[in-house]
Amino acid sequence: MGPLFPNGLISGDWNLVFAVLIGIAFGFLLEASGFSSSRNLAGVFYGYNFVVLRVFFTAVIVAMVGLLYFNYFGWLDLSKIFILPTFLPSMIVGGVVMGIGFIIGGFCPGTSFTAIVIGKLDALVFAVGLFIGIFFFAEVFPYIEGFYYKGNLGNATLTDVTGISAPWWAFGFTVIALVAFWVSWLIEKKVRKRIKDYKF
Amino acid sequence: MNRNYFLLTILMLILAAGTFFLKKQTDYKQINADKLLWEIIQPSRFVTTDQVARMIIQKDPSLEILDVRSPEEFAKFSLPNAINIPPDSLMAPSSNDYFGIPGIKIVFISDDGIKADQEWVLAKRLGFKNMYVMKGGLNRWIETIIQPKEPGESEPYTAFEEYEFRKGARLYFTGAKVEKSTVSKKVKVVIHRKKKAAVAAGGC
Amino acid sequence: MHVHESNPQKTLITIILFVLVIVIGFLTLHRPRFKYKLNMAESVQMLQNKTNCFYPWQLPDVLDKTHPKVVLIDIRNKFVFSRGHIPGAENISAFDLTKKKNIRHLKALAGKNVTVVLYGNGPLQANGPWMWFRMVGFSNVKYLAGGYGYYKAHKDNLAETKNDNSYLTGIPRFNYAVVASSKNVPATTTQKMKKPVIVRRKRKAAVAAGGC
Amino acid sequence: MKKSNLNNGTHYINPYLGGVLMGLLMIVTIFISGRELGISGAVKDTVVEAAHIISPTAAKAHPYYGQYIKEGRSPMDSWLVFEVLGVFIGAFLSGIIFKRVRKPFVEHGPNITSRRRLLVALIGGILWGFGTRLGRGCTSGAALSGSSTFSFGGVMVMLLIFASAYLFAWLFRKLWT
Repeated sequence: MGPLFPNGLISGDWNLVFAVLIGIAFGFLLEASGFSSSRNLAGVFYGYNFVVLRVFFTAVIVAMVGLLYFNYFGWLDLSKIFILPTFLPSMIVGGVVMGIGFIIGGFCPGTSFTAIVIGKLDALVFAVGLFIGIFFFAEVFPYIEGFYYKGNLGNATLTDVTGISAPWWAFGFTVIALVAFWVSWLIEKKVRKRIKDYKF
Repeated sequence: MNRNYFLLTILMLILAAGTFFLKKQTDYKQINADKLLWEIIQPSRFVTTDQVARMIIQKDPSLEILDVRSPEEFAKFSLPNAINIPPDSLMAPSSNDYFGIPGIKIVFISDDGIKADQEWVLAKRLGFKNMYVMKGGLNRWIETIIQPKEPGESEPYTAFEEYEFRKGARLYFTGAKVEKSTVSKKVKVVIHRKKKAAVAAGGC
Repeated sequence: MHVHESNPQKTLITIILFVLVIVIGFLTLHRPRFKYKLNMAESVQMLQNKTNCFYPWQLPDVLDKTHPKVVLIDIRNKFVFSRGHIPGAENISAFDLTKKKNIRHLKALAGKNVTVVLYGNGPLQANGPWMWFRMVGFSNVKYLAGGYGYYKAHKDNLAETKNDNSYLTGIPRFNYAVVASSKNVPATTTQKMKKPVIVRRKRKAAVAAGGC
Repeated sequence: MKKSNLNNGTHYINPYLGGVLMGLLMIVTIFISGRELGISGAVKDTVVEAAHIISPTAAKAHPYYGQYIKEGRSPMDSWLVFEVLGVFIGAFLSGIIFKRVRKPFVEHGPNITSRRRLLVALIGGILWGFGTRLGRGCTSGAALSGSSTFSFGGVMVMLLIFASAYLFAWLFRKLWT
């Protein structure tokens, strides 16, 4: 049955309508979970607020497990969905740069947008920086083009690269995430005693 | 510490462990065997040479002819804009681009329709839609379109109409009196490659 | 108060709903009656096999009942069947092939190592069902080359058709490129076109390349 | 119960509820569109559009912009742009419901000034903009959606973002604590 759009069950226009609706739900969830505050987000790296870890990993494990079931039921054809391509060197550098950006800026692109609409100026400045960053990237692109396309593994899945089947990955992620949830609780309890201006 | 968190943890673990019991998917996505037979016995999956000729003449943009003969034979003669996909290359990823394009009718042709029919069944098994088989294949194409027989006196009026059409079609396809380039010369092949965007587009 | 000390009721409800959806998925999971025994590559391979078909010249043995290990099955509908069929053939219309009763019958025949020969009107009709049976694991199923039409035309001299090739498939009967070129087609559409048609039959040697 | 999730005086939903719903939302997204959530792609589309408006010929010839400009179709006419539009609406709805929409203000850690916060936010934004293009996506597009669909690159980017942020966290601790 699914995915509906690649299978031609809904038109491109409806796909865009659903894009808006999905975006609304996504924005709502991000904001309601507390991702609109850079202090909440940065908290994960200083141990006083693990909301990012909780939301993020819960979402990943639910989606991973759900996709496997849906694929099995024939509701969703996993071979037809978009798999993020892998370009080893550029993605490694990209990940590191994004990590530094995260700890300095306190937002990631999606969360900054949710923070803008509730009136945070730092998020607005962050978003401006985002545009500048991409513009800057495009300007230097001719010089790093070779690097950008290097190490292309194609739309590689974890199974393609490691040979370990998807259920193992889903189960592994679930166990790691659940352990992380419990451990983060203990860390939070300790660290929060030291922080005063921030209400939990 | 709330007890419900233990419950959630256990539920999630069970759900994740449950994925181990899902049977492995085959390499190719295939339709159910029951459904395949049902599709096979539909007579509507056959088209006649006249229908194909009419679509080619009208330059029907939704028509895509897939020739399943060997590349050598294909090089010698083919219908206008036909694409060559022998059975063994059916499952090559490159051929898959031709299938499953919305709004495109695929017509399989071979020498006599049998090979085309077999490839139709294989492609159908892979779940592709909008596919037809030209009944009688190229042999009947020659018999009906290129060398049509005049109907006898006693035959119904429609037979004569058909004959008239075939005579016209013959001129069109052999280029006897119309422009030179139709069949013998390589016609510019319009390839409807599936837009990859539909499936693979994405990324942040 | 920490989030782990509050009651995650809504989360629990959502997860339980999710589990319910999965349970519904399991309940509604359609279990197909037939499973492919040949994968795609094997199916393509199978088509190359020369012994896939049953030749008309093999028919007399069957008709004489000297060859009891062959059962003919007419897959045309009842009406057409009643108007004429190969003697001794059973009639299972293509639409009824997968009925439980018929599958049981076919399975029994497969168990007894009986060759089942499907035939339809022309060569094309039985081709699809035959392929399907092969793919779901009935390796004893063949199809009659040429179909009923060929049998009817050569009813009286079946044994002699061994040297005929007109029931073989996958053979170009014309040299397309030559026949379809403008030279060999009368330019005018007058009565002149009644001149004898040059049918370039391929040589016997080349014919052997065609499948059954 | 009401007090439980109070954070800086406002009420957030249980993070696990948010996570489960977000996971289900991703499944729904994949079910409908066959693709995943993402944010930075939309920003890129906007930048491409801007470049295209400013100088169509130069943008088309540009090795990076050029690959996203197609005849007769605006780069902004993309799934992600519409999705991001929805993100704004959704976040605003949530902000209203939970009474978090305020007059513009700057949120910052206790040990830095607003101006400093704005400066580091800008630098962070630039780093993100650059990083997302190299990493083929941001936290939502590459890390969250990528890992959910078992993409090798997605998991790699996710781990690297968190690893490098933890690595540099000590250096920038003044900003946040």
